[in-house]
Amino acid sequence: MSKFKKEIMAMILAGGQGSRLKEMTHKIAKPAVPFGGKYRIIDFALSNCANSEIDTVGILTQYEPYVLNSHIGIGSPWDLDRQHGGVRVLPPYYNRSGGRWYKGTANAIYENISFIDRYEPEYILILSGDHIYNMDYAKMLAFHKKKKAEVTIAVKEVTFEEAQRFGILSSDESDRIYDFEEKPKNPKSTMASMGIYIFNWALLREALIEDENNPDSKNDFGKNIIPKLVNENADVFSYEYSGYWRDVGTVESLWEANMDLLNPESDLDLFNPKWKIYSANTISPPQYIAPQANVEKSIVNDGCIIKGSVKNSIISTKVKIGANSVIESSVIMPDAVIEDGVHLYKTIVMSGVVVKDNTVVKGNDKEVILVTGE
Amino acid sequence: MSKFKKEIMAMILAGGQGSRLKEMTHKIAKPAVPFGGKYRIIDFALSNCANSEIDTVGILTQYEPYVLNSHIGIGSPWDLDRQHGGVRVLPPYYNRSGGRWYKGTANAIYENISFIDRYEPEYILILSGDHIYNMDYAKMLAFHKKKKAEVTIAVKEVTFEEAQRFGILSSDESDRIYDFEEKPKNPKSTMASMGIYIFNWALLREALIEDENNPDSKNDFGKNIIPKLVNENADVFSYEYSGYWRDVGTVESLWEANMDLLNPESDLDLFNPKWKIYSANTISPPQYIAPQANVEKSIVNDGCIIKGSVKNSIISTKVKIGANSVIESSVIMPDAVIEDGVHLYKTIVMSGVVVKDNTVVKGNDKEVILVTGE
Amino acid sequence: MNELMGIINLSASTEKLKSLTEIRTIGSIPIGGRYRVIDFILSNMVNSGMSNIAICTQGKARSLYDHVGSGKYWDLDRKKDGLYYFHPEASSIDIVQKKGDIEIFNSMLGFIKGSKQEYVLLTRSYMVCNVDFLPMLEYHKETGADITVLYKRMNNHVRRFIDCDTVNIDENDSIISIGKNLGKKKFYNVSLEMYIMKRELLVELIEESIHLGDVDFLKQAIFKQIGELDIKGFAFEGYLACINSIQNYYKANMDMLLPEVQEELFHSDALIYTKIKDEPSTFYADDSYTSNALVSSGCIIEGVVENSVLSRGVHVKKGAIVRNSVIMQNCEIGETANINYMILDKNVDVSEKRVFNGDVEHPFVIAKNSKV
Amino acid sequence: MNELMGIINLSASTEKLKSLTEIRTIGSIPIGGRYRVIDFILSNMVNSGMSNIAICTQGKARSLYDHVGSGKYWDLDRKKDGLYYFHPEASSIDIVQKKGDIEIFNSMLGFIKGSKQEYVLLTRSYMVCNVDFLPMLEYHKETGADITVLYKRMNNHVRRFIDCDTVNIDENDSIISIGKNLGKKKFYNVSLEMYIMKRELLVELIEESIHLGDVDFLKQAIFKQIGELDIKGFAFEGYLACINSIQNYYKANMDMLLPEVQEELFHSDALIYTKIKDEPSTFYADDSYTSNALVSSGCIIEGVVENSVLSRGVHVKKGAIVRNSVIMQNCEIGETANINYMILDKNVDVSEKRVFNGDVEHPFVIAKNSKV
Repeated sequence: MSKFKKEIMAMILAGGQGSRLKEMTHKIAKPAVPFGGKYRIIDFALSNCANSEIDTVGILTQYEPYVLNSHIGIGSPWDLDRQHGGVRVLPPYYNRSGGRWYKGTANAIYENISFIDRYEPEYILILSGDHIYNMDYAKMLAFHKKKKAEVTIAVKEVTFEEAQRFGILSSDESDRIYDFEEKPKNPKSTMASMGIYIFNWALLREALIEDENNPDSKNDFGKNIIPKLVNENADVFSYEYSGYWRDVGTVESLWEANMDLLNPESDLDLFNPKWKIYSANTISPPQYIAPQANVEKSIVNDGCIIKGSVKNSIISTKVKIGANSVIESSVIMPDAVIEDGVHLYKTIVMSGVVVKDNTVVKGNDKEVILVTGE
Repeated sequence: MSKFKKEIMAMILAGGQGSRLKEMTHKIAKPAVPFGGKYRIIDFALSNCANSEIDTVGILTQYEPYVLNSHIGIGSPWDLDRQHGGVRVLPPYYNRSGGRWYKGTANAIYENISFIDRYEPEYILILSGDHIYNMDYAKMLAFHKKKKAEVTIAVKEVTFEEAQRFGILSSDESDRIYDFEEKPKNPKSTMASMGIYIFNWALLREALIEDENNPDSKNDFGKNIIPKLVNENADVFSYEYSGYWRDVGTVESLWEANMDLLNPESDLDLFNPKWKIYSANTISPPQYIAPQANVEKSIVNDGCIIKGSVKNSIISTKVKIGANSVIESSVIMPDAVIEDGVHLYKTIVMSGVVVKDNTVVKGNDKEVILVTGE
Repeated sequence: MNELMGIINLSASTEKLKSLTEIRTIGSIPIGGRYRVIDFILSNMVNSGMSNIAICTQGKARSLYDHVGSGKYWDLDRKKDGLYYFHPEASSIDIVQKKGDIEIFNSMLGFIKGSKQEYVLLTRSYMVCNVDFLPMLEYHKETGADITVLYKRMNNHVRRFIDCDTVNIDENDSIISIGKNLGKKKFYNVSLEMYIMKRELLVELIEESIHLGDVDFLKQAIFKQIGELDIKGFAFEGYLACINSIQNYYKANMDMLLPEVQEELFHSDALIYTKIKDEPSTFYADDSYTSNALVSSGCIIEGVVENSVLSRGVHVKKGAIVRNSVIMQNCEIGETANINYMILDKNVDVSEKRVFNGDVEHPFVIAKNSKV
Repeated sequence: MNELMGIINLSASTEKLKSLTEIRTIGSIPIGGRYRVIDFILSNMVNSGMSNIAICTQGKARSLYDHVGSGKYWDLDRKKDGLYYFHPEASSIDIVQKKGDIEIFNSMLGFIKGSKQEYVLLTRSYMVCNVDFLPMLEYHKETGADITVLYKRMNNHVRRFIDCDTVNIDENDSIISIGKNLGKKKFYNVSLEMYIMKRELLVELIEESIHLGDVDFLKQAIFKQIGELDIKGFAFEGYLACINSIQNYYKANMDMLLPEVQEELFHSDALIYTKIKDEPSTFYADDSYTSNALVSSGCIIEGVVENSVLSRGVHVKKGAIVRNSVIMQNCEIGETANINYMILDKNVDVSEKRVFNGDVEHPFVIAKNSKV
């Protein structure tokens, strides 16, 4: 067996800005947004790959890739610093016909066909870099093989209201998909595509080339590639996933997903030693809880110094919380400094922000307040 | 001392196509062109950094970066797979104001100011990724400090004819530069800039921002930044370098530089154990010289199987040379296969090309023939 | 600063640390929550720009290899220079204690001679501090001394550095004699057992000792040179602990609860590196109470934790109380158990309702993997 | 294929290899120019998709650690699984030869039990071949055997595998008995000493052996099971050499000059990995002559090289003649020296005009670092 040939490899789409996350994505791409105290969003897709024993991963970047690049580095946190395969960041580039930005999700893969071909994969796993979930892709691949599918789409049951935001598909009792609609006004079902696809590479390769030659195409998986394959009666199957999965597209949903970590009923379990979520580790000492501090129902990380009161909150790496400050139902991102006498309720404090003495910021039932320090 | 602060870091300009190298750079950038049997051109700049104990290097790519990216990988060949610093490839990217290709050499650095700032360097070394030379940048830095210079430019004596192709500068007896002309018709001196600069970062940072705001600028070091600083009477010094240095811009000069490796009189010494040139190593067995082979005055590499006659030639990694073939004064790039009864004289055979049985290709005094396999 | 190479000598008497060193070397004792003792000296060297470092191990070195490995967490996993191990080929504590460490140094001679740095820093592993060796090297060069010894002036803590070497220094900072701290003097200069000298001098000292066969320990060879060579002292002003007894080990952990010690050791620019473990965050449950505690990642706190240092993955169950204790990795404190002035080695499982009480001067150690 | 973990057992009698193993284990003997003996079995495992591999070393293991290191050149430098070393804490060849290797396996029990793979492949280090373990594992699963042993049918080369284990197999591929090749039979089945079994069975075999104390070597524990357990043979068809004597070592090197052996070992998709050294290219001077030679990088050939294997950095000076020889790293053959049927260990310096002649059946060895 050649070391260069890989049965399956993954391509992670990480080029989007995520503009509904407001100031959070001015300087970083959405997949690089901090989550859960010590992670960045893309850690979930990467750790899922590592835990599913997929050791060859391409990451397609375009928008403000610097933080993402530094975070991924040589891939060691995910055991992806390999001699063969491993993780490779794939930005847009110039060739003899000029500069080629990625026009859409499908085009991003199209532009990297030669990268993929080098590994001669049987299957290719297309992922999005901005979802929070723990999923064993090896099981999905086993399903794909068992069904002798050409394409397998991971799906999740959503509510009827939510369905309008997703690609919605209908499948028969054998899980074969006969209908696919991107963001339908009147959804025919509530099975939403999670944006996770396994393709037979030979089939996708052909479809990408055809799509690229179609000047009317938006070069997008959800809008073009998948509907076309379904219409052409390719063997497209749905793989139902019932675990935790969240697309944290807005400030509110990012806050909610963080709060899920404090909810023992939630399916999002980061304490499972068999399915660790890996991240680039900072070099920091243990957290110090001072004599006058009070910490309850909260998550706290390395390098923190807590002198105030923390309740129902996520305190990220290297956060300082001053005396007489009260932090409730908030997410404090890495390196933020909360000075003395501050009161925060239902907020997200962005990375590195200094919240001055005696500041009071309170969100409410409808709104989470993003503290940007400006 | 903070691990993040670096006294000096290097930025290697590796975005150029190098179109005078013809078919050789259709699919790869010039710095990725193979050289000397087991290297690529950029190995020289990278190894010089490693040997000069510069451990933080940015590589600016734009044109066909894929092969270059794979070659550099995580930087392990150059001991640059570091937790702090190390090597980082810096492609153009999108930000909120849109996609930003690099407009010129100075603009490429400008776009990465925030990358550089992270290391708080005192000095910044600007290098070109397409020169063949062994140079100790630590000595140049010592000169820069001793002269209390703001900018130091490495220079080399060239002939009057060559001078028209270079940036030519004039300096006084204290090595202070008072005049700089890019590619002058009537050179005032024969001291050519090697395109190797050390800047005080604070000064360069300001100059780059100013240059970016000038709509008439070509955003180029040689055309804009350096002349402006000289005119403004900045402390710009010339550092004379007398060792081997070659800009292999054409097929002929690439061939000549390869031939220099066979010339014991040449200053280009790759056998110096104290100044090794590192490269990404292929996994290949020792070379096999078959009973009927004859190899003289030549360089041969790992993974080769030589059954024919080789004289005055550079045989790169994993090349096969068939029986009764005669290779003279030629450069055979990696993975090429020369079948039986072939006769080559003064040629460069490109990577992976198969030269069929009994082919005869001969260059002459004036011309080196590039064998592309097409 | 590539003028200085480092040699960390781990051979040491572990008599007074026995309950912690039966399964490991001093260098690999867990300390300060997420660290091992050797992390301090290793990080100090790396932060001072040193990149060529040898570790001489002895005895049960397996846990040390597991922890330090190829040195990649200290950026020492390199092609040129990097981290090197030396271990006596036929190893057993008896042999080393009888024959001293000169034999190990002898086996390193080729390595020392082949290194390219002009100076060598010779240290032990058990000193916990955050020190920059650059000023010491500068001082060594300026004074032209043959050997420079790092020391700290003590004018209190009479009993803190018992059994450590002490140096007696004249008004020119020259060392007149080297003794041992028996805990009877209030003012003394404790030696950090960190020596800078020319690499060539070290080679000479080793070769001469082997040739004459008159000393068993390299330290003795150095002491013998007092009067012959110019040996200077260089004062260290920062926080210092020596892990040479259970009491001192316990005190060093408790010191790390002091904000000023934390600031100096952990929050300066010179970071202390350690092996990365990918633990999740620490979770504090509703109704838990934590006060004055250094807590590592991956812990679950459902009970009460006060004045204690917790390593990674410790689980303090509901109603359990942990006070004035050092709890190592993956310990579990059962419901309503009560722990006070204790040191729990790794993977100790304290059953519910159990009560264990040590004393501030005599903290008890519960051995690794015990279920009590 | 993460169903199979690997254990490479390096303890072996080195009596007949003495001049090469005084300073190293069999696994770290240089072979085939740029390789060490252990590269073959390690690469075979990695190429078969195995990622959890233990090496039990014994005796002078330093050169082996230097060569294999963290395993990064085999992509085994990982967080999950990867490469593990086990070394008897008080090591000396005598102890191991007296007490066998069961003790080492006993010290690995925790590791073996904690591994997640269902099957284990147990091997030695001295078999040189390019083998894919996947078909063997498939066969093992299909037949439902308790233990599967890899063997090769020999119908010639009577004396080639002397002292190796032989297996006697019935028509169902079941192993009836295991013996030793004394070099008297023309047809025999040589055992590659590579065993696949369930991980649990290995644990049982070790625990029972320790409990009963009746065998010293794990191999004996396996042999004892013949008749009790279902032990199958699986035939290997490829090239095989066993490095268990100087003669066999020499012959294996000479075999690598055969194009068909090269093709199988080095030019298939399953590459043999080794430590990377960053040598420059090899330079052949004007008037040099090389014929039928395997030459590593970094050599300078100014003289004549025929029917020989050269490691990295060898310098054959003007007028020197090297024939039918194995020359290890950084040797220098002086002007007009003449070498025939010789094995030169690393860094040997042959002065000008010297003549050394071995014999095809008795190649001479010149020891490492000699100047002759």
